[in-house]
Amino acid sequence: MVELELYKAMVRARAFELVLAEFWEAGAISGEMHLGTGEEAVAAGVTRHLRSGDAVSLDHRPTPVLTLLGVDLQLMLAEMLGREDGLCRGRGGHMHLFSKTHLAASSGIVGSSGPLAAGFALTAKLLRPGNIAVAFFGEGAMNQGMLMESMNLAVAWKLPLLFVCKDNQWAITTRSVDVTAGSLLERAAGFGLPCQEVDGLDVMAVAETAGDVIGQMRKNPQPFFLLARTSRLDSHQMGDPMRRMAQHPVGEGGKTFGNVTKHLLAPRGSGPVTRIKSLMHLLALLGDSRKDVREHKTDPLFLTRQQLEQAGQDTESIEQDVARQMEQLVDSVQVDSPAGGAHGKHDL
Amino acid sequence: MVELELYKAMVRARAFELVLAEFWEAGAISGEMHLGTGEEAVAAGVTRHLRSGDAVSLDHRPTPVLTLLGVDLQLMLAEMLGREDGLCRGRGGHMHLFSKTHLAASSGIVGSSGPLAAGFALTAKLLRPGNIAVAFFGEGAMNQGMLMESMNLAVAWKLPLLFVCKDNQWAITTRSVDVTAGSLLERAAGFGLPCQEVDGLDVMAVAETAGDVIGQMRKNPQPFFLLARTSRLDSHQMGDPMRRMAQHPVGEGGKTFGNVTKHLLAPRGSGPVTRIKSLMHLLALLGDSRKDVREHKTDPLFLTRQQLEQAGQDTESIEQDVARQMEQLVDSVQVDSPAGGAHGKHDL
Amino acid sequence: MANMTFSAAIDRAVMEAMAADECVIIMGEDVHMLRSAHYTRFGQQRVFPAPISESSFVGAAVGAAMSGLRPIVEVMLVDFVGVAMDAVLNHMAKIETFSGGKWTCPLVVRTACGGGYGDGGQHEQTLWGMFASIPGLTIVVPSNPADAYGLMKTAIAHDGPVIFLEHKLLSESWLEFLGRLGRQTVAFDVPAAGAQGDVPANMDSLPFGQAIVRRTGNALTIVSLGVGLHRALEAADQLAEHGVDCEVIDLRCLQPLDARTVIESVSKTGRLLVVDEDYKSCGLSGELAAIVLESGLSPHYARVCLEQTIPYARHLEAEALPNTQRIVEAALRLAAGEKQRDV
Amino acid sequence: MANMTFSAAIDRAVMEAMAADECVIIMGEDVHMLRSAHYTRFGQQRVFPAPISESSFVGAAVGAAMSGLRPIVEVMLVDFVGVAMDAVLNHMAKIETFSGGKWTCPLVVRTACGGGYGDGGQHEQTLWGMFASIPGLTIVVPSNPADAYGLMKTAIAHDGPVIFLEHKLLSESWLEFLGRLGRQTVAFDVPAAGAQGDVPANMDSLPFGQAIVRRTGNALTIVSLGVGLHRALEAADQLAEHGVDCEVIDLRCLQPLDARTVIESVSKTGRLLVVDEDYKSCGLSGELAAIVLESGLSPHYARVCLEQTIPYARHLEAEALPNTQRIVEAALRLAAGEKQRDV
Ligand SMILES: Cc1ncc(C[n+]2csc(CCOP(=O)(O)OP(=O)(O)O)c2C)c(N)n1
Ligand SMILES: Cc1ncc(C[n+]2csc(CCOP(=O)(O)OP(=O)(O)O)c2C)c(N)n1
Ligand SMILES: [Mg+2]
Ligand SMILES: [Mg+2]
Repeated sequence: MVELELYKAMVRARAFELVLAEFWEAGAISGEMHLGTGEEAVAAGVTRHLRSGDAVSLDHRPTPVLTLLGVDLQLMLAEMLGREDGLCRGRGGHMHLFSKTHLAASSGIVGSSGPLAAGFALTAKLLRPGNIAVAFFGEGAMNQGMLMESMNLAVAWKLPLLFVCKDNQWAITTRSVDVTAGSLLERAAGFGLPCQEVDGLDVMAVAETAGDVIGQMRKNPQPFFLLARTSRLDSHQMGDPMRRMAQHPVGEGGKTFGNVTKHLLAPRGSGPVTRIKSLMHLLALLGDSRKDVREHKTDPLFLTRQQLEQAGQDTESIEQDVARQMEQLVDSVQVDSPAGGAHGKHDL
Repeated sequence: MVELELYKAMVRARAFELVLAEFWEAGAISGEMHLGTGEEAVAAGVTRHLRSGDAVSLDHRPTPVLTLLGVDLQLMLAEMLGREDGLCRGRGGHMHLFSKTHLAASSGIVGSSGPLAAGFALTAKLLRPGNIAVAFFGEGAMNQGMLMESMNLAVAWKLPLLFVCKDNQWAITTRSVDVTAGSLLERAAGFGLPCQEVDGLDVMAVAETAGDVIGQMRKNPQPFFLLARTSRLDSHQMGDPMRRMAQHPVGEGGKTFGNVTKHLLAPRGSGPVTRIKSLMHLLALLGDSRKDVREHKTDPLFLTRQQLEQAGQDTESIEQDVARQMEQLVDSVQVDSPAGGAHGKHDL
Repeated sequence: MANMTFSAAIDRAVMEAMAADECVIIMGEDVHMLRSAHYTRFGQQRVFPAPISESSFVGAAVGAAMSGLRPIVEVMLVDFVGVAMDAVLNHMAKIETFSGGKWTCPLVVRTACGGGYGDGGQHEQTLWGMFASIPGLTIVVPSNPADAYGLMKTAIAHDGPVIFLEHKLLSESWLEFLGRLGRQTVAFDVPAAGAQGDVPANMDSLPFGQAIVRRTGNALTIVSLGVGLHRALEAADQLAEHGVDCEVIDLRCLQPLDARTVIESVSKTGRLLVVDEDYKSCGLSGELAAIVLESGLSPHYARVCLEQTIPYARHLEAEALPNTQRIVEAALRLAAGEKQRDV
Repeated sequence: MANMTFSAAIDRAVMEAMAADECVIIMGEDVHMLRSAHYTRFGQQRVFPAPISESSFVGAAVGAAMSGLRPIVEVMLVDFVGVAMDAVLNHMAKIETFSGGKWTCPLVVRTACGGGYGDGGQHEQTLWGMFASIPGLTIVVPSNPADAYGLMKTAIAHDGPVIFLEHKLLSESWLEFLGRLGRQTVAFDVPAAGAQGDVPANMDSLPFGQAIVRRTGNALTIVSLGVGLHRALEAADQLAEHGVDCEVIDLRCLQPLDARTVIESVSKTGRLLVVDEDYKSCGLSGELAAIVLESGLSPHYARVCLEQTIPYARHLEAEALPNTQRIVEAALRLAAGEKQRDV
């Protein structure tokens, strides 16, 4: 029955992301919105093994993990609507969701979840033996010095810190492999970190590995590096040009390339080979960006549902159940004014 | 005859360090003085293969490399005396020696030689193909994020950058191995850096490896990581407590431990086992710190001289020759007032 | 004369400089897309997409500048300079002094700053006061396309390090990328005259350290820059209706700072109101107070600044940032005080 | 009452806090040696020698503080905070606001600052103005052992982030370790009353944000802190001989800043001279100008600050740092101006 529970967790996380997307589209949530769609299996697989006293540090896609840790969805939504009754009284917003009760903190500075979790893990080790800390971050963050430093620190200080690298292969519009040398596993191993790779689209695989690893860490405090392939189903952020391009290849694609083609033939500059190479690179990136969104095989929910259905499990009732909860959540929230409109009252 | 040349280079570098030590002791040079004694073989072995247009970035022990690059010793000495006619008009001082002519820069911020050399290497690649850049740094700097980042950057951008890690095993009073996880070679390799370890006390070994590597880099721009064991013959800095302790174990040792033993028995604190452990750790460090200074086998000059003498070479004339040069250098400089005294005129 | 957006004006200055001098290069995260036009034209030998490693690539820009290139290094948002502060504070700013004036570091740090689109306190800072406190840096904060163009030209040609701050509310491309993102459902209080405008065809570079009087008046001097300048101009219109005739100065540079223009104006009006989107404490607003006092003036003085970590909620954010209403109120209070005490 | 050195006073405050509360820990490079007494007594579970990884261990201190510990994180010299600025600027300072006031970050960044021993421009900065510009931080700069003791006690007990700056010229242990290093051949201009002094036996913590009048006078107010305070007192003695009767205020904290004490004094003397070892531009000296102007005063004003990257040569360094002569000259010029214009 564990599978179904995990699936339910994933459906719930996804549903909340989609609620956010809706409010964001409506203009009721401001600023950048980095959805965690595509990361649900990692979030569910890891959080399932966390317990009270464990701490997590999160990056700019904090919501799936927070949802699955049990942070009140209404509080989170209210926060993103900028309301006084929000999780952080409207002060933090989407990238800065904090729940002291859950020992969970997020940050929009790439790589900063590493040092923060090192501190969490130090406290666990000193004050709450048996507890651990988890740092979630993307593969792009693996190039941020403070994160690398914290890997060294965690090994040197024997901290019960689980590093979870969500490798969706992208950092905004950059293919991470183009700017990341060596392999991530070898890099982590180079710090003396015990490592394991896991299919981050397969929730059972994540849950199993995380369970083993976390179990060991509770007994014998030491860090671990988990590399989980994930996908970025909604591009870097809601409404970013690559997402729009994926949704409307002709319109957005044309717009993006108006600027570029104009300069393809401009006098003074590199030779034609170099220019064509640049153009091909850009075209390839835009083409690639459409893959994740279009292909079901990169969606952890789709994959898990398939597995469960093949095993004769009923996934539909779970989906319906969660859908109802989300409707209630949405209904319970009145948005007086979109984020971009008049800055009027924001009551429940 | 190459060996003798290299030996001469080392003797020259050492002699200049000792001149600095003398002026520093006399109070004519202010602030911290990190001698490069023990690093001469690395400096000589690498610089022998550098040519005009190559650039080097240095850490807080910049002088051996600068000496061997041919930076005018009188200018350097005048700089450290804080004189207007110094290399940097008295503005930089010992940790900030800059020679644009030699494309050589130093810095007192641990790890910063990595990014700087990455920039040097980028220029070499774009404007001066065939030239390279070298970053010198200690093993302690390997834990500084910006240095690690620059290793990734150098591989990702295919920069002709030679990373030279001078592993003297110490960072001030810390045994680097105590705070450094994994192995340095594996860490560098984790960034996809081709690596090699070399005995940094053996100048011929350094020169040979550096020659091979640099030759390749000139043809095919890409970075390389060279790990060279060195020693720290004069402790972290001139006159630091561990150096004094090494020179006068009883007096300084007693002083250092007055404070400690008082608190060994203080009420409230950790249990006796922990306390004893701390004490033993401190004692071990102080003991260790004496080794480098006392044992000839950690001195690259001694080792090289031995090798050459066994091969029937005449090293004595080199030493005498350099000694004479240094005497002249010292004689040509008048110190009107020590650094700590009246801040009067500082003319030649 | 061409009419263009603020961001297009900067991009054009960069484009022209790259065409004129092959030592000018761009480095930074996602620059292949963010500067896709430059990337297409100049290719991978001139435009370097970087890993998320600000401390090393900003540091590398210093080395590149010292050895012969003229890098424009992009740090997406100025808030992220936190991770690269060492390169700014201890390296680029100090090379010239450390080398006894013998070695310079001609680079531009191009970075987006400022709030007003609901992105929260870690992404909307300006931090120009922090940079301006460091000797050895030039700090540029343009408020319209022509200035942005001219000052970027000067910045690239300058033989020292320049921090070039591009306010997101003026920069159509950044605002679109971080705030609107294709939505029609959000609105931002964008100063039209700052976001779009004419750039004279014969315009070349604009010297550093020249403030400009954007509006003349006798009752009160408002000094500002960036988006604050436009808020101040809007406030001045309202204040005119209240019979308060404001002079409004656009600083354009924090370092070097054009003290003379400020002093001349304040010696005329006897009242100084600083409008600064940066933090209030130990920043530009205080520096201007010191400058007028040092010059022997003793104006009535007030400031409208950012006094807290920027809250996420848009209504709180709007109150926290210097807005027209706060400026009008502060100006009215100032104007109500007796005229200048003595000069 | 005990007579002790500045550094011993701080160490004692830390020692007492560690004995009283096992959540108080120390982390930083070489702390096993630098704090060998604490290390021996409390061991490796409380004193954590760190790798040279400031950005991660300062960041870790934030996490540790948020989850229940009370870390004292040591950054050897404040200059090195450059590499850890993100943790300071974007994390420790903002957690409380971001969490809507629900989560605090009780930590102390202990760091040595200041010049006067010939170590050059990358190792002698103070940077307190830079920190004071960031909302959410408390900034402490004691000038003598008793204050250092009392303020460190308060800092450790405080529920937010505190930057505790220990001036090297006052701190015997740092000065010995970085400047003298066993030599008898160098001399430093150490303010005796700051480097050594009595700490009352019954003294506990000293509240933040309370400046103190160190010397009363009617002609001119000098505001300073740290070593500058002692230079100012010395200058005041000389100025008395010139018939200029100075009031000298020791700020002790930059944030919160005791505006009232400053204003009260300046409203009496009509003249304000700021002596600040930090950079002149956009820093404390300007902030004080703004504060007096905001309060409606219009004093004669001058400042003696650091105006450049600190040069290495000791005679140039001595001129660059605020020294007694510069203070006396500035004060005499101020005093020669007419008395306060109006209040
Ligand atoms: C220090 C810093 N630099 C740059 C950014 C801008 N930025 C935000 S998200 C992002 C990409 C992060 O990539 P990754 O870590 O792989 O996470 P993903 O977005 O793919 O989940 C960047 C560059 C930032 N927030 N912080
Ligand atoms: C960023 C930074 N942190 C700390 C220091 C203080 N510091 C100066 S040298 C040093 C040790 C460096 O060790 P290593 O890199 O091994 O070089 P070594 O001194 O052994 O040659 C430290 C910690 C510094 N200068 N810069
Ligand atoms: Mg990614
Ligand atoms: Mg070392």
